[in-house]
Amino acid sequence: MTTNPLLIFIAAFIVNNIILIRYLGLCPFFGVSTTLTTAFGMSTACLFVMLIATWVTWTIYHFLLLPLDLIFLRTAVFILIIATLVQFVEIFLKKNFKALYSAMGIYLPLITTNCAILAVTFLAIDYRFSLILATIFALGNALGFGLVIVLFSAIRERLEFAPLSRSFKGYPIAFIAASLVALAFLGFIGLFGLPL
Amino acid sequence: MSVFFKSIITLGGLGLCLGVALAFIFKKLAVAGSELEKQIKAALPGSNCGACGFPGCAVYAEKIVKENLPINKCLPGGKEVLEKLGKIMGKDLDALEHKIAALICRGGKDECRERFIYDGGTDCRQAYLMHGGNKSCVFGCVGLGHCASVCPFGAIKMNKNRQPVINDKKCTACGICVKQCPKDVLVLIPRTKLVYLACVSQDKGKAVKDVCTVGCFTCNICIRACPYNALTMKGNLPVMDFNKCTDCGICVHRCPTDSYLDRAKARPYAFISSACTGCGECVKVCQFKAIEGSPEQRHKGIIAKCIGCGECFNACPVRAITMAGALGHQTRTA
Amino acid sequence: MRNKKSKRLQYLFNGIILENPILILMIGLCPALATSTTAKDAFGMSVATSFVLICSNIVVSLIRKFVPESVRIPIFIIIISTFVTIVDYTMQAYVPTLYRVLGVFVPLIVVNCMILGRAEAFAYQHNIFDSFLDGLGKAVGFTLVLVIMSIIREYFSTGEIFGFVIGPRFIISQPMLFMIFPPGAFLLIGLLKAFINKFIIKPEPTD
Amino acid sequence: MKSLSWMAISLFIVCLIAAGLLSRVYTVTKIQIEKQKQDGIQKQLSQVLPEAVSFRETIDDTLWLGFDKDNQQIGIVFRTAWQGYAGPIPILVGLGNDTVIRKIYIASAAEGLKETPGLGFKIRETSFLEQFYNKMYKEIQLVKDGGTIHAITASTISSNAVINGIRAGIERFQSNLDGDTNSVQDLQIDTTTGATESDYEK
Repeated sequence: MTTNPLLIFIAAFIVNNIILIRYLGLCPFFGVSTTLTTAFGMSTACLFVMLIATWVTWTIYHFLLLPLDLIFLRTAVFILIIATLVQFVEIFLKKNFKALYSAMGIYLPLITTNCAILAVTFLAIDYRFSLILATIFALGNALGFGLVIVLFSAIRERLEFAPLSRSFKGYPIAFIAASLVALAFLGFIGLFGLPL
Repeated sequence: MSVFFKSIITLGGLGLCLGVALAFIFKKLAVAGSELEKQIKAALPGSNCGACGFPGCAVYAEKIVKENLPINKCLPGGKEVLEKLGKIMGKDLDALEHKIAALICRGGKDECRERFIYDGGTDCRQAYLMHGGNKSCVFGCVGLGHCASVCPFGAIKMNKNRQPVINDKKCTACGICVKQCPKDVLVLIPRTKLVYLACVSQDKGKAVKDVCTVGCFTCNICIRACPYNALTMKGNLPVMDFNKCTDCGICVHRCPTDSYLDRAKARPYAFISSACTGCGECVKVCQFKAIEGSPEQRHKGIIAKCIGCGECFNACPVRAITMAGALGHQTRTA
Repeated sequence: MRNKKSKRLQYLFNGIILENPILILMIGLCPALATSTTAKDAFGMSVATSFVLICSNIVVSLIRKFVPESVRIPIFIIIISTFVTIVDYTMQAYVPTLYRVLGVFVPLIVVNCMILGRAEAFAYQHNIFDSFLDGLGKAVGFTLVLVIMSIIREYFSTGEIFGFVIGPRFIISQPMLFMIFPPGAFLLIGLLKAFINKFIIKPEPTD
Repeated sequence: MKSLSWMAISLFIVCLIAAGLLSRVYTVTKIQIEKQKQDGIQKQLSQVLPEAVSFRETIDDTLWLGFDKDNQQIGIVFRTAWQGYAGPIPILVGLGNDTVIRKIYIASAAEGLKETPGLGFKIRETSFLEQFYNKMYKEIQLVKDGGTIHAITASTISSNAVINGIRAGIERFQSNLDGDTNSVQDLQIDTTTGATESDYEK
């Protein structure tokens, strides 16, 4: 992967968008994106957790697992950290930032099973990024996640009124709309020479 | 073997310190009575419908614990949830009047013609944007089924006449349809209330008559007919005082345009027993001439005409009349 | 005893159609779309996921009495990630080609919402045999949908199914690349969901 | 207090069991993975340079020297890559001492080939690869550039990538051939167009 931070950001943000191109984070994507406010709440929560998760897992991997040659523990350790991290963040927010918690608190338990977070931590390790590059990569992915979810929730709100046959209402039309949005995002391949 | 020990120490160590940290966090930040809150949350139906006015059962449970709110705000839960909460909170059960959603407009496709042909989005809120819908009665129900689509319990179905039909069993009075209806033609009435006025048109009598065959055009017959004077005219619509009204059903039958609706499944009829002394009190009281008989002779009720309003039952000095042949009415003595 | 037995069978069979994880419960979508480009990989992925799902269901229901309620999610996650790592490394050792194709999606089985979902929603309350049946049912349902999707997608994109050339001439010379890329996957699962809605009308869940 | 300490202990116990189990699995599968990786490479090398019996790796994972029975170096195998349509195309080339390509092998999708699926994979079909077998450096060119290679219709980018990859590889690693390397030295390589006026014809 390129090491130019701007290219990494754009690759993570648009070209290899984590939802539409890498198929990750679909469960929350279809679950939460019914209204704009929930979508926005979810994406801020994801941004928050993704950044912290990347920092913690990166340091643990490079200073604990790698020297001890315990790479096989990677999956277990990372997901354990993310799960407890989410509970910490939830309780921490509930205690200190009540307003923020009421806006985004209910999405935090959802995040533990969000494939996007764990995937970002894994990819940051697989691409052998330094900590700064890993942060930029996580930021790009989180914003990409947020962009697509917010953009898509606007579409879905409009879909509420579309005259549809009963069997297409709800998820089917959401999937087909997602397919069109994904088609649009495919156009970004090769932007600045970034591969798929 | 060293890999074995190394992995034990790392993962084990991590698990331990995370566990301790979690335990510490839980202890320090344990919300008082979180146990109680969890119990309440388990008792609530969990459908997060918002009828209690809070964005979800969890929040309502929290409010009950923290701000000691009354426990009967959960309408869909109905009695069982109320009892469960009562048990948990050990409070007395001041049951809130259980309500049900009701449509107060009878102007369907056949009764109320359309002002213009509307071919837009199939949602009442969209139709409402076009001059309040294509019904010639501006106040009436547009009939595009938004309430049906929004009802979380599937209690509302649209009938052929493009009017919502509310299923008593499924409706939990969560009030979402009432809030969502752009024309405000759905209201919550107490579940035990059988008779209600089904018209919201504030137009003058003549204007209502032009547009709708079942609209109330303020003829005042019902107000005069009501023996309990529970109806008073306000603006162009009679307003029913639910405390005075005994659901006798007289207004339903006396109303020339059937603007009133009767939710009773069946109505009884008056049966005059042999104890009748023929005093004729009941004949004076009966507004539907459903009792006949010569004075001092045993009178006889005409089942076809009798609407089961129970006025004769109340008026009879010798208690010779019994209301027969219907479900709940006998219990509703005056 | 009779309804107990039928209830058990119910756990098994409704996992396949009535409560199919992907099409009805809408969980476990990420691997379904990602790895269903070719039938071989899809089958490999679903076998791996099924193994993890069934084992974690069994173990979770095994220890459900000792797990304190407040810390149950981390414990479930450890159990699931253990099984995933086992699958991960056995695949790397014995089926390297399939492993390289599935790539990052093998470790991602651990966050497959279906497994944690079933563990928490079902295995945590039911005994071992029921959990096993439920896991089996959901696994078969998951595999079924994955294989169907991958057959369709592979057929249109390369004219082959499981590697055997079946497609008529025009498919091979002008393959439908749309099906390989993400838009095709989304479209296909949308159509499948509509098909399910049409024929297996499941009343909308109340909440 | 008991429930809280039990919370931490239960997590600790589960982690212990998981760690123990995983380390056992890891040690068992590690040997197998290593063996797998090794004979995977051996298989590819012998596939590309059939005459060689044994190989010696000189540059990590990019250059191997091939030896026959009596340990004479008879050729080299090198790995080169070129930017294709959707990503780098890794190619393994077997080159005899006489700078004639024996065979080439392109990594399949399983080995991470990121070409456009369907069209891009055509470069792996033997019909295309055969054009490169037993060819000299000079001949590795598109027909229109004076070589003998016909590009695949509708995937010119990938075909070009393969050709450029092989040419770059040969230019870089030919010094490792031990045969009469002097005849190779006086190749005047015009790097811009890649065309060369080698005096090979004599």
